[in-house]
Amino acid sequence: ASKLSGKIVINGSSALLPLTLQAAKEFKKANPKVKISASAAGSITGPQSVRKGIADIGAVDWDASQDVPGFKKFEGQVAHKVAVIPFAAVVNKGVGVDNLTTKQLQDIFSGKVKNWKEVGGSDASIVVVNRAFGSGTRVNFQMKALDGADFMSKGDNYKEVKSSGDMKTAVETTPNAIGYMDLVYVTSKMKALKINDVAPTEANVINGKYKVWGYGYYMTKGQPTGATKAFIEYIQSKTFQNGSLKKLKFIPISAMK
Amino acid sequence: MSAGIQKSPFVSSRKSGNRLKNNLFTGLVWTVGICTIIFIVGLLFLILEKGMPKLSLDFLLGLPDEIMEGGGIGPALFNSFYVLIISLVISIPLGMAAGIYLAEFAPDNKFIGFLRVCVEGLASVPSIIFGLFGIVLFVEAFDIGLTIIGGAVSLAFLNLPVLTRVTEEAIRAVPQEMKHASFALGGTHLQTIRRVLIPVALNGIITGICLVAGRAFGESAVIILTAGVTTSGVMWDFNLLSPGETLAVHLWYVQSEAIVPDAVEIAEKSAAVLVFIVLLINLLFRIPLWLNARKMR
Amino acid sequence: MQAPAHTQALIEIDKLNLYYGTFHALKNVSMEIPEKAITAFIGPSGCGKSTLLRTLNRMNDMIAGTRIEGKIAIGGADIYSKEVDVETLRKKVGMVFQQPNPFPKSIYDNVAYGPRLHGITSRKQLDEIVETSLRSAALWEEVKDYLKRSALSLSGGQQQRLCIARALAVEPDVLLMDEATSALDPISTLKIEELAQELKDRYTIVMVTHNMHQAARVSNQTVFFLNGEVVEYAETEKLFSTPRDQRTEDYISGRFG
Amino acid sequence: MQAPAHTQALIEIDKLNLYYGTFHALKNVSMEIPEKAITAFIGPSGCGKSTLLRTLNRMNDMIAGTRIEGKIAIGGADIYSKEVDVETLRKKVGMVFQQPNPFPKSIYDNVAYGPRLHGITSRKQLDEIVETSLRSAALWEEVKDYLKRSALSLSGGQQQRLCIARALAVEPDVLLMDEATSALDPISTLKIEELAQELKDRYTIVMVTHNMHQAARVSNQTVFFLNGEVVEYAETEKLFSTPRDQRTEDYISGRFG
Amino acid sequence: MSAPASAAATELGTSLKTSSGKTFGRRARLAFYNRTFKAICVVCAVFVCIILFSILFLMGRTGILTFEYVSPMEFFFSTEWVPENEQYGAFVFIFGTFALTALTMLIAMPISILIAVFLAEVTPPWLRAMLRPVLDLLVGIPSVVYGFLGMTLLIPLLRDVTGTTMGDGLLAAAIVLTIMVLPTISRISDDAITAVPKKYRDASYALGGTRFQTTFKVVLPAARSGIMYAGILGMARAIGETMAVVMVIGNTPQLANSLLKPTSVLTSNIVMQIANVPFDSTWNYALYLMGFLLLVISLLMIVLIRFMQRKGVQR
Ligand SMILES: Nc1ncnc2c1ncn2[C@@H]1O[C@H](COP(=O)(O)OP(=O)(O)OP(=O)(O)O)[C@@H](O)[C@H]1O
Ligand SMILES: Nc1ncnc2c1ncn2[C@@H]1O[C@H](COP(=O)(O)OP(=O)(O)OP(=O)(O)O)[C@@H](O)[C@H]1O
Ligand SMILES: [Mg+2]
Ligand SMILES: [Mg+2]
Ligand SMILES: O=P([O-])([O-])[O-]
Repeated sequence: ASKLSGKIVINGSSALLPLTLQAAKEFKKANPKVKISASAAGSITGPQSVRKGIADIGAVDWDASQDVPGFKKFEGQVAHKVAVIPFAAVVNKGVGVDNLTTKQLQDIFSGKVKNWKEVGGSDASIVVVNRAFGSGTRVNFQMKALDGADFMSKGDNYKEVKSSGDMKTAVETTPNAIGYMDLVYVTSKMKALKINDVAPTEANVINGKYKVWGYGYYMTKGQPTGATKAFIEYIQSKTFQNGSLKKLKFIPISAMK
Repeated sequence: MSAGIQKSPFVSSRKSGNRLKNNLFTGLVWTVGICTIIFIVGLLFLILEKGMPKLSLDFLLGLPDEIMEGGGIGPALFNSFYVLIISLVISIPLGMAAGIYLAEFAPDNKFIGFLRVCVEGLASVPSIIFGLFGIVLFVEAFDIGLTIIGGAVSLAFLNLPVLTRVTEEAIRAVPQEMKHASFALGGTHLQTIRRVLIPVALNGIITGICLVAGRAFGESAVIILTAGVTTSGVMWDFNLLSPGETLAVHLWYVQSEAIVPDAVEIAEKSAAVLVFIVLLINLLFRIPLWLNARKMR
Repeated sequence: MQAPAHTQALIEIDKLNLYYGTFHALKNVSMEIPEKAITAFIGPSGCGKSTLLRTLNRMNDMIAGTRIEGKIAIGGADIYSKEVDVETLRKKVGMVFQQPNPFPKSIYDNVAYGPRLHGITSRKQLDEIVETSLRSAALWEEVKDYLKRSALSLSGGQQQRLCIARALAVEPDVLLMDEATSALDPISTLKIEELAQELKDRYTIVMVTHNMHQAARVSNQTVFFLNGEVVEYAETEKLFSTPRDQRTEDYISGRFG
Repeated sequence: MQAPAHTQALIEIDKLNLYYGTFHALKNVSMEIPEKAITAFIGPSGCGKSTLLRTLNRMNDMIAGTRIEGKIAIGGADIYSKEVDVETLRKKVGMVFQQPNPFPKSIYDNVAYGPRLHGITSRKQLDEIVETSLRSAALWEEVKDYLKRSALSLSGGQQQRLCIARALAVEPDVLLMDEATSALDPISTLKIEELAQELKDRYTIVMVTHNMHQAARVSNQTVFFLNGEVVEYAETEKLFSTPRDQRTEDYISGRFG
Repeated sequence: MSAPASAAATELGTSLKTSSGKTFGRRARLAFYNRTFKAICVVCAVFVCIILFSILFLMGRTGILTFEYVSPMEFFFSTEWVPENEQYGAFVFIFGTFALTALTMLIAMPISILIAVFLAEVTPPWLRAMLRPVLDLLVGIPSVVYGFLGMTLLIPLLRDVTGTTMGDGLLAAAIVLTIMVLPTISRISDDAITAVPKKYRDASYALGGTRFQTTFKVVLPAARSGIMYAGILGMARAIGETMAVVMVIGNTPQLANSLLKPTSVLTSNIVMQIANVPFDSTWNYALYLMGFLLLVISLLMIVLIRFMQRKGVQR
């Protein structure tokens, strides 16, 4: 075993939490003297906790050292890519639509189109399920699937959910619902839509046809040192990236050119 | 035989009115009661039915897994008990002492009345705010990170108001004569409280503790913020500074973010275990009451 | 044992046995209680006086584990038969308890409680009943200006008279009094005894008392109990002057025990 | 007014005034209560008998808004002085209440309660105290086989005797009884009266009673109260045979009120 | 006037004084314990207050900053909650909180009281002994489980019954909350009803009252203060519950003019957003202010209930 010791506190995105937990487990096996505690609330909590000094690593679904819609950049923080996360627009099984264009998605999520028949489906009101503001999934989906267009914020057939799990349950159980989530959460009880005729698959992400994906980042205050550095190196290592990370259905960063 | 009262004078002449209402009322109460029983049994069945049969010791004591099926809940389950016990050890004496103060020592003035309302108000503060308070206290001020002790203390704070008020009410409900009898025998206030007021009020206090313990066991928001969503990854870790994911948090995590293929099953099993344990806790706290009742035969 | 030759019997008790679980509290009790007269039950503590009293309006129905054998007839009707309406029975057979037990309501509402139970709602009628009953209970003069005050603010003696008024307000035929004066001072006691004397012209009264002077002063017929058995029952004068049983004599002369 | 020439005074009350808030409940009360004798307080309801009794063991400390002027000395010690230990006072000055108030514990635990308070833990010693006290209170024979049963399962009369036993168990010097026999049957009453007679060789007894016969039978000295004032106090025989005050005469001959 | 005291009397007199007697050690110890205990109780009560006021302070301190950027008028009365566009109207949530609490209590109180009556007055003792712990059990079911069941069972049911497209909204939230507060209210009311002296029931039955009449005219009024207190605790729980509400209320900042329309309340809005906004933003301050407001609202409701109760007693 290694002589490395210390304490690592990780906070931030809940979508990256499974990855963090798995990596922590493996890392601790090799470095038993290192204590790792992880929690998750929302992506923005990650860099904020790092800035406050209450976390060593802030997990976040976008590059928080740059400005993104709704969030300013965090000065003095370094972003480390740890995974590639594909996102998919999903609908309830009963919806007869398989494919939507970017324009149609924008219209649906901004509330302009209210009925499935307007986009080629049967005559039924569209139920839009959205993630709450601040979700990394939402930021990515907005930037990459909607080209930055705004979401609606009110409506009789509009609701927001708190987590990927809630999104999954809502889309599965609500007829005529549409939502979006990390590709890994898509189950057989819902339908992932093609966007502009491209299916959301790992292959399409890697070959560049499917655009709706983003990197997951670890933010640190300046360059990391000690145990934190070792942990980030471990998570970026080939062993982890091609092993557990793949098994968790994320895409290794090395796969992207 | 009496001439004043005719034959069978007690068969009501107003057959309809009162009797009917009474029967309707009795019927209604029974209906609501039975519906409640059916509802609770149904709910328990719903929760236990899916999870209970699949339970195994491996699951109860095993370590969780992020990738493979068959992960366990061992450390989380252990933490649940650990956190619950610590939080109760903190909140029961504190809450009871504060309740006793309000019931026995506090002067009867406006300020104390105001305080009482405040304590009730505090019971309505959402748990997430106690979580934020915990962060300010333990993560920021004491800088100990996400720990079992931080979670347990925050949880204790969450439960304090309810315990305080329940204790106060229970002690107030003890008849004055009991208190006077003890004082007249030369008992000090402390002796009277310890030997008469608390034993007589025990029923109410235990109700309060059961309500509070159940809530603490099922609480997630506070723990997520103050004790984290990880465990130290080993069984039987008594270190108070270890991260302290509890079973309820694990359930939340599995339900909302986990990627493991058997997430649904783990959630079902965890829920079953939680409910089952809360039942056990309830029974455990009632043992003193039963013993008490038995002694009185 | 033989019934005292007196007026007509209103209540006939025939071979009554009562068990609290396995405890045999009343043993083969038979007696006749005459109409429009005062019958006193005397006997040492725990001999079953209250128990017998409670069988007369079936208040013991509410004590779990009570079992009854034998027959009690009031006005010829078996009060334990199926067709008897317990509420009507209790309306006809009023009861006053040892401890004054007014409701935590106003004086008026206490007295009006019974009539309201039995369907009287007219304000005028209620006013009348309240006044008559309070007058009958010799309380009217003291409280007529405070009818809205809480009954709990009355003194013990007043409270007990209020309870009598409350019982009278439903116009019972029989009035049961269980040591109704034992918690009262001599003046209140005297008032209540006088009251009983007045009431017996209109009601049949059965009273339990510890006070032998009271029994001697007030009652027409006295029953002496011991360990759940009727030792002797006779006209009061006879019982106190020439008791037939040695135990009775011992008891009334205070040489008992 | 003049003190009866009697034995030595144990309790001296000097110009005592007591106020419940603004209500003047005891007015300038002075008297001496002799040692090892029975003093009876009589008077109509609400005249302040219980109030005065409670001042003797400072139970009125617990009633908010009570204010006291004047002096009470027991054995020469001013019981309202700073240096008096209230608990010791109450141990030495036992009290029995009008309403039986046993604890909801077993019979044994009720009697053992006081001794335990005062530090007796030896089982043997407690057993002994419990038996002696219950015998003294004429209850032993009835309950000796049920010592573990709840005190609440006893009849009212038995409960009161239990309370007397409980008071005796701490071996007080003075015993205050507030209408302690008003809930008892004549036999128990007689027993308690006999008991009081016996106890007065060792204890100083002060009893409030509604029953003038009782006062006449039992007490050595009688105090008659009216509206918070002492109207007359004298040796019992003298007070009942040749009352000096007209109001006393009215009261004891029942011509009062 | 005083006769010379006997030796025994003098001994009694001196033994009363703290500074004498052979039991002095024990008495002093007891007195010390007594004082210490009282001090401990005071300290604990003060401690509870400190927590209370620190939480108030924590929320108030951050919350008050909102008013540097937003006028109180806008915050309290505007229905526009679009923080991305600097619009911070919290009226929707305030209204929602009142509406949800009222609706919950409207459903929960009668049912809970009936259950309490069932437990305290009607059931045979063996069933009572079984039911009480089982009822307590409902408290221990984690809110996420309630939320999940609400999402997967209740909302589809509501959709089928009412024919709406979504089913999320006040009604769903109120039903879930009702189930969650049911045990609190009914168990504490149960204790209160059980504590009503038997003599009141005896008096009513002896006058020929039926059980219905006795329960409604005597027992419940006599237990009123305990039932009210149970209601307050239940209400407090309902106001403060978050995790389950968030899963069934829809979380859309629009005024709930229908029971079945997605809406949002103070608590749900706080949990949805507080982890997702920058620390030093007006948005964050506004959320803290909403937390503060929540406490103020529940205090107001409690005071109101107590006031109504007191008025009730005077009559
Ligand atoms: N609910 C009960 N369960 C069991 N035993 C009871 C119950 N009520 C009374 N008893 C017993 O039945 C006997 C008769 O009781 P009851 O109350 O009729 O006596 P009493 O003559 O009225 O006495 P007192 O003068 O003390 O009121 C007593 O021995 C008592 O212990
Ligand atoms: N706690 C109290 N607060 C205010 N007034 C009181 C209080 N206790 C008693 N009083 C009043 O003081 C007076 C004396 O009361 P006390 O109880 O001493 O009378 P008593 O002579 O014992 O009467 P009884 O024979 O009815 O017991 C009464 O007028 C009563 O109303
Ligand atoms: Mg009796
Ligand atoms: Mg008195
Ligand atoms: O990863 P999220 O921020 O979308 O939970």
